[in-house]
Amino acid sequence: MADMAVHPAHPPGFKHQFEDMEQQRDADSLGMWVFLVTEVMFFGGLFATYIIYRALYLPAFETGSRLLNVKFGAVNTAVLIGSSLTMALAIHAAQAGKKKSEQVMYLVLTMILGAVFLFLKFAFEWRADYNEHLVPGFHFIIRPEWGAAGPHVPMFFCFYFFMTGLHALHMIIGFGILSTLTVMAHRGRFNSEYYAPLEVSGLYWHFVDIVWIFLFPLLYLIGGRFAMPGVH
Amino acid sequence: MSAHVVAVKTYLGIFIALLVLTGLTTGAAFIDFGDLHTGIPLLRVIPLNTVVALAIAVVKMLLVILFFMHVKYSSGLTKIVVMAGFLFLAILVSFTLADELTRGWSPEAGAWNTALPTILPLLHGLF
Amino acid sequence: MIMGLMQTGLMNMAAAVAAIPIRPTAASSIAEGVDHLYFFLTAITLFFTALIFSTIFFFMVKFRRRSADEQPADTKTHLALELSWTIIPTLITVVIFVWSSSLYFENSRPPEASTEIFVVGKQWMWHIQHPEGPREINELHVPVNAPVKITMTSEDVIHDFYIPAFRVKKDAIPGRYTSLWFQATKIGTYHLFCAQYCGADHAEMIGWVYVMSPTDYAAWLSGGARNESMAQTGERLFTQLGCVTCHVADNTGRGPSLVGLYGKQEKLRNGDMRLVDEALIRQAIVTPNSIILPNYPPIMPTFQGQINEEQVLQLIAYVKSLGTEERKTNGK
Amino acid sequence: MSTTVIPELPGQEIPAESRVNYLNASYGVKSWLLTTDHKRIALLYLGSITLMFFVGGFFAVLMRLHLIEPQGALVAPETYNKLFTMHGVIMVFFFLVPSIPATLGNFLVPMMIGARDLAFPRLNLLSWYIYVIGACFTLYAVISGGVDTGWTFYTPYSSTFSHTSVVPTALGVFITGFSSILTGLNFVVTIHKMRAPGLTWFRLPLFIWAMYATSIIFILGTPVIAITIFLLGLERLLHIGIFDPAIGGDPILFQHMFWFYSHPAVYIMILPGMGVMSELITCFSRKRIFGYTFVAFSSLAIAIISFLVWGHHMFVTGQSIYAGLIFSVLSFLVAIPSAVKVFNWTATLYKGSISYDAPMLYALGFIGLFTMGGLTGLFLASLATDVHLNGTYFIVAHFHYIMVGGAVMAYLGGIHFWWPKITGRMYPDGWARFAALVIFVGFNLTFFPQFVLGYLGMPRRYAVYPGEFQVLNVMSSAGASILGIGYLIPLIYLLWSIRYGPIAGPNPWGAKGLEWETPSPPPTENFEEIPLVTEDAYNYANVGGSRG
Repeated sequence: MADMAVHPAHPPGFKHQFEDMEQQRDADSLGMWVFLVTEVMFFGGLFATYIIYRALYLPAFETGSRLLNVKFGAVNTAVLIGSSLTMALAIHAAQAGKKKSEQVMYLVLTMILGAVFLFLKFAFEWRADYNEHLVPGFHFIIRPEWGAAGPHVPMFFCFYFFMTGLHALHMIIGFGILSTLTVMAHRGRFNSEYYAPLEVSGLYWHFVDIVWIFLFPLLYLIGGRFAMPGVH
Repeated sequence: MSAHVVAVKTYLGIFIALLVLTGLTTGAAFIDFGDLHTGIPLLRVIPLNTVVALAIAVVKMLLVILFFMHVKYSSGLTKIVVMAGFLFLAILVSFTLADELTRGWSPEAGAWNTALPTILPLLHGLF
Repeated sequence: MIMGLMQTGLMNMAAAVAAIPIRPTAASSIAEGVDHLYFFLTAITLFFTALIFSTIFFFMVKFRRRSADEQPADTKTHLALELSWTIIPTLITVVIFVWSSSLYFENSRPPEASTEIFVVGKQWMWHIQHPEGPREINELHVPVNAPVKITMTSEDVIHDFYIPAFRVKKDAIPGRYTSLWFQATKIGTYHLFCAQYCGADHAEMIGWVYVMSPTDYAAWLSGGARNESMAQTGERLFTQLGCVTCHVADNTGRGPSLVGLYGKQEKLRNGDMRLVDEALIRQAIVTPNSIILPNYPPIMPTFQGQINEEQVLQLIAYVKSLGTEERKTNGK
Repeated sequence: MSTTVIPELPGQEIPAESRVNYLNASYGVKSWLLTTDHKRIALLYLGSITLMFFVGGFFAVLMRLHLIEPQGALVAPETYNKLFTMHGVIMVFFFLVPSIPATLGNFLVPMMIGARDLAFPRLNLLSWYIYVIGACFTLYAVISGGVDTGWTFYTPYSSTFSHTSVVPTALGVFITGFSSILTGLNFVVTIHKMRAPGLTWFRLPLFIWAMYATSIIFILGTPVIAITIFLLGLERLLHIGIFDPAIGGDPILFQHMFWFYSHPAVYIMILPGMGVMSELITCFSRKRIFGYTFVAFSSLAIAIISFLVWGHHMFVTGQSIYAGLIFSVLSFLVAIPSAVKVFNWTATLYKGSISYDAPMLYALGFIGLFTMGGLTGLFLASLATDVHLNGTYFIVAHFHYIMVGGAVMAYLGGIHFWWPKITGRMYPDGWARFAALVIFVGFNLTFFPQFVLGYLGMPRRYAVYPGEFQVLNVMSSAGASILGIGYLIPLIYLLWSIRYGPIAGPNPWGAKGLEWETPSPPPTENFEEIPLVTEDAYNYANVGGSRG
């Protein structure tokens, strides 16, 4: 671009509309935070709906909740927290001026942990739900043992699939971002002066983690699990 | 503004704390804490299991936000932006609930039946 | 000739303009009160609009630019002025709020002795049932000078029951009961509108409200093909649907007896206290298992889809008639 | 390409064609469709929203023609229902919401704060593409038979009962929401991080404060409408029962979620207009704004309080009196900052040097109409009168006074004010003043009778109506035809001026503000050198300014 030529002295990654790297980094970081606020409101709208329907149909939501596999939920929580840690370490590696191989390693680890999460989610949990006829719209079967709560259990599963699905979609978008970052890190683009893309993507990845931190108790835990015969 | 570099030790500490909290919250789900009975309308029965689970989730969130996301070391502006998000979410949820949960309450029957008639005549007295 | 045509045209127009009504008929006990508030608000609107318009106009003329290089003096800040035009409007809105809220509070409390009429909105008509039995469509007959409480719901989408002359309006919402009340003060015929957009023939979902003298109303109620009362229809349904096999009056059935239940506070199995009102009875019929009583097994089947909203109202009328026998004899 | 700017000699006008500016810096379709220049993106938006405005306006004209006769003069009721729905959807989501922010805001925010561009130019371009995709879905819905739910999409009618193209329309609205979010995000970051040296918050033009407040609403409100519309679409496609009472859903919840965004959205439409007002009033009275801090903070107050009042749309839905009281008192509260602004603008005129240029006429029209629109809002915040007026033509009149009398007047005023900056050309001032007058008269004739109609009890969205309402409806329709012509006049002379208008200098109005210190049209980089700001906004008393 012609306008880039005006500031030939600036480091790579610098965009012409800014005065200096610091202003650019500040703007990138603030931009991501503002975006995360919109994400809070986006997921928040869904959470608000969930809260209201849970209050309306408590027995159905508790029944549904107890049908989820808490082991997968807990393991996945740990996996996702682990991926947050590796993400933070990847940024740290760039900040502290470590070798690019270390940055790449942590980024790849982050992606692997994210993949484990999605693998457990899709290949085990969702498939089991499908086999047990718990996916609304796909031969959902209301079981007699749910009794009174039965008719509204599908609504719980609607929320379950929306919320975890939307979360998974965010993770998949995260993969796209992480792969780009890995390539950039491999090319040695990041150093202790310039690591804003890493930092900003890290914020996003941690946010996705936080969403799960709330989804886990809301969906898996607060359904009166203690009252279940034959605990998982 | 040169960004604050958090020590790897801190990251590892937070990670372990988060894992412990995950274990705690999972375990707590299998213990019956019972209900808290309050006399307050709208909040007559508070299931303590829900309170515990959400409280732990909030602590975990704070750890992630403050340390992994560096908000502890960030500018006031970032802190305000983060808080604004949660404040407006709280407005959405609380005002919606304020209507949804009081819908059945008519002026001649309802939990606030005793409180409001004492307030309104006072206001009315202004005229 | 053209001039003549224009003249008649203008005169017609003037006549038409003069014939424009500016105030709807006020035919209920609350209409005057609402109108007074409306006039007050109109006065405030006119006052401030006139104030702003005339001030601007005055400034525009007085301080118009006289030469291209005119240089007015710098603006001075004026804290007292700022505070006064923040505080004075605030006080005015407080006055309006208190006035309108107390009016609303009074208007939303139906008198004890109200006659109840039940309304079901359905694309695109109003089904109206009187407890005494008569049913009508898009017509509502009510006595003058007697409080009437309308309880309504909808069979499909959200409708809105609106009688402009009475200054009352309320949404009819599927799955919920809402209510409004009025006391007509003038014998006459008034518009009944649907004020919430409800589909293709929304604009045709209109009807008439006939306010009649008590004697005419009594004659209307008893006239024509004499129907059974809502409670009687409800009782018939109660037997037809088999409710009677479990809900036995002497409490020996598999379900609770419904005698004397209406208006009582019932404790549910989860400890909640619930008032047995129209909404709760409807809930019990439509989603029975959402309200389980401590001493009864949750075996009642749902009747959702088997009976329509009007029939639900008839069943409710029957249950009410079981519970309020003594009050009814006292009251009427 | 060279970015050298030919130095301007004092007192000598250089023809726009001979100087490199953002319009002639590069040519060809690609140079526009792939541009990241905020000024060009503003023009892309200007073109798209003007198209949408006339599409929406066309539906409005058809509606008013139809209502000349009580039994309906033109179309079947089903078609009428589609007309008002498509008018509402297009005007609200595709014209009013992006109107000032995406055109004037995009053009002016970087220039007013002395920046070369917005913080994220590529996101800015993306936001325009998202808008266009959303608009395409909605226009597809229009062509494929239309949609008849009303712009409010109330459930369960929209989710279960309507047989029209609800999903494409909803998808269009959903997608367009993200363009608003990106615009808001860009503005917030730009205003926070990219102000020129010396340009402190309290030296900012009030237009920037208004844009900032608007962006807050974009960011906090739009995601909620997005998820709501998303759920509506899912409900419609899969019948999962979230909003359908027949399967246990709660139709009222949709209204909560909808108005959580859509009430603040009203302020998305009017706040930018208020910002434009502060610029016009000061310039054409050559005065510093009266009570800068009050006007600035009232924008923020409006943005925040606007999120607390949505329940006043639901007073007659069976809301308890307790919730009603809370929403009512907060609704009154939001009226105060608006009143403060009107008083301050009026006071700014005092002892000024007032000229009657066309933008000023629009501005004065705005103040008058907005005052009426705002005050009639009190009728609807007040519980007892709202019961009678809710759902009638009174509502229609009220929000058109705000959105058309307010937002569109301000938009036109702003377009006329900055037109010479945007194009480098002047339009014929006489025609512009004439158009302002026609619009003012036409507007009042259209919408004033509707206040009366509403009080008389005529419900809105009626394809046919009782005969006694005819005279007022005919008056309103007559006004609408005048209004329609009024909107066509500026379209014609503004387009004419692009080619034939006299060359405008860098600052034809003698206005203050950084945007007037660069040539018209501005160069791609806006400023040859980032300016250093040493004075407050609207320092008209300082003859000549501190910087020549």
